[in-house]
Amino acid sequence: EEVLVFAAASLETALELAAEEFEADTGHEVTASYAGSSVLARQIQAGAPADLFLSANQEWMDVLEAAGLVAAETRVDLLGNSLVLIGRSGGGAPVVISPGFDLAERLEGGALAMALVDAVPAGIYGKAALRKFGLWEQVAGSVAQAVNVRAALALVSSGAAPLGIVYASDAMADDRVQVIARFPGDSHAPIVYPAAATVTADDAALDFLSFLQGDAARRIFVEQGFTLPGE
Amino acid sequence: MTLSVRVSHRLPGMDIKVAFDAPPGVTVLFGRSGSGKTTIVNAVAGLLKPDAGRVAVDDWVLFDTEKGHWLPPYRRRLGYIFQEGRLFPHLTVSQNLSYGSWFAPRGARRENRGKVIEMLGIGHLLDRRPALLSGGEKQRVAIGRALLASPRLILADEPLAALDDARKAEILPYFERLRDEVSVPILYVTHSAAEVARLATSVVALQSGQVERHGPAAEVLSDPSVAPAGVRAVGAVLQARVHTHHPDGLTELEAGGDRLFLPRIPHREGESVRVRIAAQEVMLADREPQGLSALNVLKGTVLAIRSGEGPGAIVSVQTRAGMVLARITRRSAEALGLREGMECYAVVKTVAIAPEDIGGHVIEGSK
Amino acid sequence: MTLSVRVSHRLPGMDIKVAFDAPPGVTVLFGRSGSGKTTIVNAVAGLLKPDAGRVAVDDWVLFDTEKGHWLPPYRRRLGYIFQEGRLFPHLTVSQNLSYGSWFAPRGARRENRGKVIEMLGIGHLLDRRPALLSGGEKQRVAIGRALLASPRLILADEPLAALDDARKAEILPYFERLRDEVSVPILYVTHSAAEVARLATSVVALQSGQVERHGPAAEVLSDPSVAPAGVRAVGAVLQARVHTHHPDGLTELEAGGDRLFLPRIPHREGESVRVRIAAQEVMLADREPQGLSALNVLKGTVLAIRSGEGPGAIVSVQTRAGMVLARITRRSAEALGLREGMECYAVVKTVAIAPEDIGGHVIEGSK
Amino acid sequence: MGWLGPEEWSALMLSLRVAFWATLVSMPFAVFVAYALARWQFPGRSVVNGLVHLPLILPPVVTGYLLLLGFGTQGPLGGLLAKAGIVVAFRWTGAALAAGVMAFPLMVRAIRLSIEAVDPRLEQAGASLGAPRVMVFLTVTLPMILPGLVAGAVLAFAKAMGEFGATITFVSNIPGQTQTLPLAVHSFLQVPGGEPAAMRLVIVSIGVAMGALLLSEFVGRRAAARVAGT
Amino acid sequence: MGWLGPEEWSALMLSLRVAFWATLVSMPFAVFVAYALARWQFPGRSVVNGLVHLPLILPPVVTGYLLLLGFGTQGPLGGLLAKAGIVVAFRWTGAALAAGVMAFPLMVRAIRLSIEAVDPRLEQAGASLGAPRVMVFLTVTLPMILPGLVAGAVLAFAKAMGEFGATITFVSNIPGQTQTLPLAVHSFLQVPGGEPAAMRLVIVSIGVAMGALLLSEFVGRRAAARVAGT
Ligand SMILES: Nc1ncnc2c1ncn2[C@@H]1O[C@H](COP(=O)(O)OP(=O)(O)OP(=O)(O)O)[C@@H](O)[C@H]1O
Ligand SMILES: Nc1ncnc2c1ncn2[C@@H]1O[C@H](COP(=O)(O)OP(=O)(O)OP(=O)(O)O)[C@@H](O)[C@H]1O
Ligand SMILES: [Mg+2]
Ligand SMILES: [Mg+2]
Repeated sequence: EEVLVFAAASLETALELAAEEFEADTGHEVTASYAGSSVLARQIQAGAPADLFLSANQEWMDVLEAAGLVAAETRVDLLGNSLVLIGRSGGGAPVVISPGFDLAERLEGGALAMALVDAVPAGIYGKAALRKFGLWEQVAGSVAQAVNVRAALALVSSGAAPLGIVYASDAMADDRVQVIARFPGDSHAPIVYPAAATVTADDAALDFLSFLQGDAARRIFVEQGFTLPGE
Repeated sequence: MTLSVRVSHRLPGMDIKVAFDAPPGVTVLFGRSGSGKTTIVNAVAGLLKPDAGRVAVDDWVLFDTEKGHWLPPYRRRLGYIFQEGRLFPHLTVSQNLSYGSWFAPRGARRENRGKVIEMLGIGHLLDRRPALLSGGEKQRVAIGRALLASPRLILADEPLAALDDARKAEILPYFERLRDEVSVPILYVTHSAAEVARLATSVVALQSGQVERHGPAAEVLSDPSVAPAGVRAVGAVLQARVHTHHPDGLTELEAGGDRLFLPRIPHREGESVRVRIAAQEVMLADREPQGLSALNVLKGTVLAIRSGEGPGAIVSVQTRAGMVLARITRRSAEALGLREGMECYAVVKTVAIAPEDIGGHVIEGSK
Repeated sequence: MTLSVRVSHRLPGMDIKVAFDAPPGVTVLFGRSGSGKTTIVNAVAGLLKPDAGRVAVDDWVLFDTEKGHWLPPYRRRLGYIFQEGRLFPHLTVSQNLSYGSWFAPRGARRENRGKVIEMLGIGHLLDRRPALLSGGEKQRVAIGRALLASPRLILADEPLAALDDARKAEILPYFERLRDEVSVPILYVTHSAAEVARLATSVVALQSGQVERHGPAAEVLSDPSVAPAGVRAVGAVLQARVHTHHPDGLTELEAGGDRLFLPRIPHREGESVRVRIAAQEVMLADREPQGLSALNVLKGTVLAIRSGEGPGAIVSVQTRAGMVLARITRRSAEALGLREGMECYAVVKTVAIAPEDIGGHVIEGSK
Repeated sequence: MGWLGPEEWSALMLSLRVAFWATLVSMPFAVFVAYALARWQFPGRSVVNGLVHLPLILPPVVTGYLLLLGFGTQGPLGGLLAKAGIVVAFRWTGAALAAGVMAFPLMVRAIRLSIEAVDPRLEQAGASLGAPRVMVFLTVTLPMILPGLVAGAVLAFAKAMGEFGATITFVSNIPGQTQTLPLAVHSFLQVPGGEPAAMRLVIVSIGVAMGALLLSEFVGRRAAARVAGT
Repeated sequence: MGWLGPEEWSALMLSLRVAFWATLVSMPFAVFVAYALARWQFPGRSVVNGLVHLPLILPPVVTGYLLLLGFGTQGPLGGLLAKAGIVVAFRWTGAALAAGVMAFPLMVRAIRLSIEAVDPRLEQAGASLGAPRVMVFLTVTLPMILPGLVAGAVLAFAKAMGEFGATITFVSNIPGQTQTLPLAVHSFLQVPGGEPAAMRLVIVSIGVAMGALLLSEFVGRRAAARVAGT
């Protein structure tokens, strides 16, 4: 049977690996459509034939749940992530972020790459974290907001921006960048990827959802730099 | 088939207001550049919607603004030869020629395509596109396109302007045939005196958008005060019969018992022909001329002497062959003491009668 | 200024290969539709790069394929009157007229704009765009545009084809003036016998891309075997002086002691004029004619009798006024017993000399 | 095909199908609209003109979103089409619809420019020879605007091959169903180390589009040469 | 302006500025390229033609990425421009560059179609009257292609007003600097409940673009009417 998953774009690598294993185990076929959470959520609202929805933030899942489009009882917080400050590889020593940290100086007039700070989860978290340390006002004018976190990563890895704030999972995937600092988990709202089956999902989809919560899948997610909720 | 035209139209800089009824045959629109000829033709074709007017061929009304009647151009069954060619650039000559026949009703009379192509001398151009044609070739194709559209009304706007005399002489008989045999009404614009003289059944002389003079060709053409094609167009038409083709290249005609010699014409012996004798080619003498190179001397009596403002006078002479017009100076008229009823001789040079002045058929009002 | 043209060019369907040297003045290209006239003019203008050839005005070489020399069109200082107008549709008439002067060198001779506009009768059209002009109006503007470009070489491709006779008669003198006073070389394409006769210094008769006959106008025009403009163009030119303007509308000329009467011409008394007498308008008599309406009778002796293939013959008669040509039938020539050296009378109708056959000035080879 | 993986291959085929149908189906509408805008005066002309240009002005995401609202399974137009047996939501047909809508203004503009360049006097000549309006259009106008039609088609095809924003918003990014080349490229770019694969697809799209372009140049030139007579 | 917040207002002004300059600056290049493609035969013609169309074919993100590589602070062309005092990375100038590049093929196509429709015999007439090639272009060709130029400009302007993918990839979304209307719209659409705000901006862009369109229609019609003579 076929399972159609609507998943946030940043989950693609990990989800593909997990899906492969699930397909090998069960013989079901998993097809995934990756796009921004907002796009996917709207499509589900418009009647998309998705079985599972993996969102990069809680809000869109809330919207769908409120609309009765996903089965509330299937909703789980599947994954977590952490935020890191990155620079080009070989670019200087790691630091610890603290309220006194001179981020602006570190930018040397360049841009700080982030995902859209008012729209995309990674950007929203990043902005909150910078606020927490009192750094936001320092750099607000030099933040280059990319369309999503991958694009922010690309800005750094291509050298267009000296520094960027991305998920740890993204930083791990690109060896042209290195982690300069980690933002403590309490500097922003918890980063959670909720998952749920839609009301039209069949058993195979539910199987896949449980598979994603199983050990095999968890191993893959951790390898890809995600954290597990509650950890 | 009477063509009745009534058009008034306001153009920036000029008002067109004409009304005329033309008898069957060729109606020549005549007038100086910018006098409104093309505008009137366009109104008849339906390419221009005049402010007011009515155009009809007998009781087939093309439009009548008063009654709100307007036949779209494609239903007027036209053969419009445009002043500027307007060939379809993306079609070959052959396709251009066929274009009208694609839309002609099944039963429509069709011209013989081969003959038209031969007459126009465009057989070797059939596969070319118009962009590769010379100016005159384009014009000939445009003529062919209109003739082959099975038209019920032919509009020809200076169709022969870009052609050499020889070519004109080949094409003119075709228009004559359409006029005489097929009786398609033809509205014809030209500046050429020879064409007017040869083709026109009636002439409409325009001036600044108004009809200046209108009437049967013979009448308008013999009126020196109008002389729309210039005084050179004044002339009379004789009805004659081919008598003998002489071995020295002359053709002898017989007209009312008189003999006329012409450079050889293509008509068969016994066939009847129209001969136009331009008034300015005719001399008058008060006695029979002796030792003169002119072979055609017609005896007659002076019918009328009309003089305009210039130094010339038109003398009509009744001969056995028919009425002949002579344009001479008033001074000569006085010197010869010409007066009505006087006997005189009309002298016409043989070679002064050009081949394009010979038509093959009778037209109304031509005698 | 001698215009020397050598062009060979291969067109699909036809090879053009011409070579001629034309003396100063107007060189008329003559030939049937499709004979290659426009192609040659385009090569001279530089709009067509011929396969091989050389064109020069005296030692100013426009192009020479052998030497690899090619002057781009814009440096040829042309006044090209195109067969199809080619007015700039986005410019007003006035701007069209000025166009050439924007690029003319500072020191260039300029035509008087006002005069040209007046001659062409386009003063009331200056603010219009070409799309709103009639066919003849367009052509007149095109003429004006070329004349006002301060050209060193005028190319005119049937410039008067769409115009009425009256308008033609107004424009022709302008070309004459350019030829005689300003001595701009003019390459002129026309089908009109009258224009050839009036303007041509030399004539190049083309047939299927080849030069059929080439020489001084008087010579080519009096050769019945070529008669490029049709035999009607054959004629002789007399040099005369205006003697008296008579109150009855006639003008009396004096030529070598003989008198000629013409319908009034605009020239002043005492001024010298050229009069072309078409051969076909001339009759011959073996004795002095009596009681004939013709006012012009010139006594002379037969110089030569040439006959072509047709029924006609051209007789040259030496009179006191100059040589006169007469086209009569061979039959008449025999009837009159004409032979070289014989005394005879040339009879010319007064009204047969048309105003457009009178030019104001002397040209070389015209006598 | 060795160089392209099966998914990439299917994305390519899908893109070709989408672009082809998007171009083909929108062409007659584009011709009609272009003709109307070029030659007719009617009330609401400006509105039509504006509507046609809308997909160009709007961010593609918005266009996609509007399409989703209108043509989704819940959308009013989607319902209509579904009744006619055409389901566009989350199907390749929807991708074609999105691509067609996005390419429409380009096509209309090109065709309209060409129509405006046709000398109405030639159309008059056609009418004078007995051709009714439709036939004049088919025998005179249409052949003469062929270069513009080809230009419009190739613009549309290229645009359809490259369309991303409206497509992903409207029909999502479902491999084998709606994942066209640009969407696949996008997906690869989301994956760390996906750049080489993305580049491969980019090269493929460039290749296809260049092929279409060359072909269109050829056809367009021939058509133009026919009219120019050379 | 009460209806729009200060940020939205600044996004609007920025968009106008970006679209205006993108159109204005790319116009001469577009005219040149269009003329070359329409009238000259030269080796590499197809390559140039292909390059021009590239932004249409490539997913905008890819175009943006290529711009980033070429014109970024580290990019070779970016370095060159920087020496000339023009910094495009993360500046509104970069947004204009992206919009200009994306709109370029549309402009070139429109202009090229118009140039191809100009009768070369009129250009010949100009040359015969003594106008050198450049002057023939300026006095004959250019005035005659005015409708096409206007059409191209309005297409480009509309495209520039709507450009999103390449812009955000190249210059990111910096409020007041590079946050054009479409980027703002996009941001609003990302968050639940952002639709009304997004819709407000969409309406503003439509309004602006329609204004430009109407103006261009007017100018284009006048230009065409001049040539048609009515
Ligand atoms: N570009 C071309 N390609 C092929 N044939 C051509 C081309 N241009 C002209 N021709 C042919 O060459 C011949 C000469 O053309 P040209 O225009 O010089 O004739 P023309 O003497 O000016 O005739 P007209 O008096 O009809 O204008 C014609 O038969 C024409 O069909
Ligand atoms: N659309 C128009 N708007 C304004 N004036 C026009 C328009 N069309 C023609 N005219 C003018 O009306 C007059 C008559 O034009 P028309 O074309 O009927 O002349 P014509 O008699 O055919 O002249 P020609 O012998 O030169 O072709 C001209 O002065 C012309 O300038
Ligand atoms: Mg006219
Ligand atoms: Mg010619």
